[in-house]
Amino acid sequence: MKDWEPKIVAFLCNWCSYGAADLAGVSRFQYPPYIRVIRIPCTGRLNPKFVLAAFRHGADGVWISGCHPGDCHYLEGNYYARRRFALLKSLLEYMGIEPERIHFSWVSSAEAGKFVEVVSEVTETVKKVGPLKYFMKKRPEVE
Amino acid sequence: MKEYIPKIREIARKLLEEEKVDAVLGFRKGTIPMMNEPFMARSASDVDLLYWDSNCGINLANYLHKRKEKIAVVAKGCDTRNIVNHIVENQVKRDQLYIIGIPCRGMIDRRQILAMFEGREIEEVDEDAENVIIKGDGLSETIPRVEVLQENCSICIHHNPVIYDEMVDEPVEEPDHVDRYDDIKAIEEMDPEERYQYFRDIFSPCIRCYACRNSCPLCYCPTCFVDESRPQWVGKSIDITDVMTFHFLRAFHCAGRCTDCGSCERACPVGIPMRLLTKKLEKDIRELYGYEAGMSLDERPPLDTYRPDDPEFFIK
Amino acid sequence: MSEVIIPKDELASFVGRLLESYEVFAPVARGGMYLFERISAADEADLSYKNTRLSPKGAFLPQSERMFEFTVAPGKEESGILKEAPKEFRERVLLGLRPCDAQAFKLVDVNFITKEYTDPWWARRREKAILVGLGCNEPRSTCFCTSTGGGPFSEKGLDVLLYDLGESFLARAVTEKGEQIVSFCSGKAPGESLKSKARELEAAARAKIRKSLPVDKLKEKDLLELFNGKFWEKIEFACINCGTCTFVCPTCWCFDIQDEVYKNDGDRLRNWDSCMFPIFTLHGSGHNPRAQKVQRVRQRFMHKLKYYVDKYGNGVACVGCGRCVVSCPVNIDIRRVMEVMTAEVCEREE
Amino acid sequence: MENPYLPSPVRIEEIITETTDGALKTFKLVFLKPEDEKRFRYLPGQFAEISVAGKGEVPIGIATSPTEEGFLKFTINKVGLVTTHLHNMHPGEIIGVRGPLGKSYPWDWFEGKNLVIIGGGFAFTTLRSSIVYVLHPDNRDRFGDLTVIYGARHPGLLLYKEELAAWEQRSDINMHITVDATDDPDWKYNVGFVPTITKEKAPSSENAYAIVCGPPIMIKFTLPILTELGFPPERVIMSLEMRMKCGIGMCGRCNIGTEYVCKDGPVFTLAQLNQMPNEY
Repeated sequence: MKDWEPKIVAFLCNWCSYGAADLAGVSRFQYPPYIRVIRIPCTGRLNPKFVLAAFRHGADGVWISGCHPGDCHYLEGNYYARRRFALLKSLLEYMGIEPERIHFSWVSSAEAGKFVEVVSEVTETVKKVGPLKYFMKKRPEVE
Repeated sequence: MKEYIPKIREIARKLLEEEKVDAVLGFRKGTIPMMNEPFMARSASDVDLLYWDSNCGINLANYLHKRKEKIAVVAKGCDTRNIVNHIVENQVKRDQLYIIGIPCRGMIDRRQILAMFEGREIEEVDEDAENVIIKGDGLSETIPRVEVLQENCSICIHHNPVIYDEMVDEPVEEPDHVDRYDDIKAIEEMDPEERYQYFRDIFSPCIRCYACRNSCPLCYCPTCFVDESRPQWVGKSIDITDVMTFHFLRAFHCAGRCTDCGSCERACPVGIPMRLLTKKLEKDIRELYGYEAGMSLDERPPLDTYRPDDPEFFIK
Repeated sequence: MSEVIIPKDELASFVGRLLESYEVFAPVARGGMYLFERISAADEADLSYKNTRLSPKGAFLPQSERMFEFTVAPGKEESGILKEAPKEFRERVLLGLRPCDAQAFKLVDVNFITKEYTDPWWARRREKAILVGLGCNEPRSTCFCTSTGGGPFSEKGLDVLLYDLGESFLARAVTEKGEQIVSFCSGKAPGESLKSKARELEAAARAKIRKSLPVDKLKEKDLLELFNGKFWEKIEFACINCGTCTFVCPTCWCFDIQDEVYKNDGDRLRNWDSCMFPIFTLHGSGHNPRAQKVQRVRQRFMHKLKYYVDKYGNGVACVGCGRCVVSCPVNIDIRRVMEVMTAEVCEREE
Repeated sequence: MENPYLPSPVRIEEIITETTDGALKTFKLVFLKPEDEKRFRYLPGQFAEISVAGKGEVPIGIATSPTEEGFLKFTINKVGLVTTHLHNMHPGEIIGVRGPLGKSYPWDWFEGKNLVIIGGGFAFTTLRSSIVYVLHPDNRDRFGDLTVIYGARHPGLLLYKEELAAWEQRSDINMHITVDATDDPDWKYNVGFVPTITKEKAPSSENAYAIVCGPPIMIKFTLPILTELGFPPERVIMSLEMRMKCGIGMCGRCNIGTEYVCKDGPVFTLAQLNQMPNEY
């Protein structure tokens, strides 16, 4: 387990958090290199299937980030998303996914600093809980 | 609840004879004990086949979406809540329907009764207001109906239709204090590992027949996510990850819409209590957004709306 | 063929001896129902059951089965080449299955073992299997095996037939393979009184099956007339198009083939499939020859009760076990469908 | 025990983009094992399952003729998961072929008879196989006149363009190429729907069989014309498509009534189809 590095799938909204990642890069900020970014048009586009698919393919953690409430490029996409996320997180945890594996944040395109902070926090938490145990697709136990 | 039958037939006959509706959706008596078959009476001559008792647990709202004709539907409390869902989700129009409201006293848990008498052949199950009478090969047992109700019915708080055109009888009394979430709270107390193992055990008998999905009035997507191939969200084998992913996503699709009618559990051929997932979502939604599914035609479903000050304690 | 008596208190040791030489499948109580499963200890088998919720077909056609395996690792020579998944096919005893289910295996054989092709997995398991049936003293109210060419003590497809005589079982070998099993019993041959008791049980059981369906008439019916019958709309109305009837059925054999990849390795699996599912016949183009629910319901019943009858001249592909009758969530009853299909006047669609 | 589900490994030798819309590509495949090639004995009209590890299988008509040795060709429309993946593959990669499957056109019935082959769109693959087969010197004398009517929506969608042009030049085949419409001033062949051209060219039904393959709409309008021309349903041969998995009559999905399209078909006479439920 010593050499284990976490795999974290980050779904970032095109208009805010993806911009923040960009700015963090341009600003040459350092942050842990374990996230795989998937750009989505809006957090409202995030279908719960995507999160299940990430775990299915072996992600140890999932992080979803978008614009602050009120700042959505599409006016209210993140408001809708927020309700979905609350339930998604709750049901995932209810079925046995550790709370440390699923993260949400609002990071605007100007908040490169917050972006780095959240990446670091997410990485630390996922590292602490270790490799994904369930909901990863493996060879089925069939005849 | 058999005493409702004459009234149901009377209303149905009148509606069909006066051509107020094209058909009456209800149940006809089943061919085996504790089962009835959803049935569409299309003419006055069909009316005497309409039947009602405590074995009408299949949700008739499931037969309404995308119908064109004018239909009268015999509906208990939960059915009417699903009809409300349908109307809100534009699956059927209110003015297409004539709702014959049933003040419901709960459905009998067929599975429980079969298990109680496992090994002995039940040939007939009758009922009166208080009891269920089970008869069979050398068998005659009377059980108070409250002891053999479906679990969802025993914690039901909306026995009476929330929307109707005509009631077959006076409303029944709704219970005062019901804790709907005992079982959910117990699971919430477990640690993640225990919870996973708990659900793994629950879902491992699943044979992927999709009876839970198909008996659910909420499931009407033209293509279900399980049938999508590019990308494929869930495998088709009985691998436990696939089975649990299916049940997770199925339940999530019902979030904010499920009325806990119990059709899914009733339909499951292997007795999986999948309501443990939908009820958890129901509990969360009640706590977070103060919403109950299918209660009003004027409210948007909770995932189709928002408040600027919705809880966001979990967001960094 | 030889007959022996197995006293019930010696059953466990008999099963124990079987376990030493064979893989043993038997009815097992699982959370309020019985399933036919592989057992590892003698006391798991429970022969007091009525019938299993799912048929024992999984012993030969598992719900999910690995057919082939492969690697998709780039650059490897064997990448992309399928290899048969290694499997051991040991002799297996199916203990205590109902005669209807044994008959079902014979009906399914004609699909998997044909003159052109042989399904290797079905055939290998079938070849190595010994079927020890348990006659039904108490047929259920949903049973109608006597209408479909079987009976509560039918020996069709069995190697051994057990009679439950109360204190003991009478085991009768039906085939050479069955003799082999009977030789595992240390018991003695039955006397005349037990033999006649067995005969009485058999007659009593037959008398208990009240439903008699005119299944033979299906042969003479015109296929297209049935296909175009107007009654399908009434039959299909309640159907919710789940796969329950097909999955619990002992003679439903349809399957799907699916590839799965786990990082660089993959499997080609086959899974039970159902003619009830729209995707079952959906073309890549989007065209679907059985897009409507009524077409799918018709397919299921026509396949069992007419197509199979005409194609193989082997009777109906139904053994009267009643599982679909019991498990259908909306009470679509194949017995009622049989009655409609065999009615004298067949309403046709205009 | 031979495993009828096991695909034989083949190498993609060449990929030819057939149509201007890029949706149809022909894959030239070579068996990795000579014994697999030897075992693969087929006749025009049969199909095979093309297998891509990790994606699945698709049933595709064999476009080559058994007279062309050393390789197989399949022309594949980009439609779903497997075919899209195939379209993104490159020569040198390994896939699988399982077959030959199904029944061929009834070549023994055709002996000494005239043949009228009518095809539309990308359903021309097994017809190409048939034409090459008939035109081969070993076979040409076994059959009478060969008439081919082949159409596509526009010239860019015609398959096997070079071969079509070559056949046009030959005297032992009556070739009628057509397109529904074109704005190409250099277009030398017919313009019009396949049924119209069939009517116009009026191939004789005398001592003849017709093989018809194409989209449903073409079939619908061509069949009455064949009847007019005097082809009895017993001498109209058709090839059907169905969703398939096993290809060997076991998985249960491709039946029309009692017949499995994969094993009892895909080739049926119109007379047979008239006796089958209308469910395809």
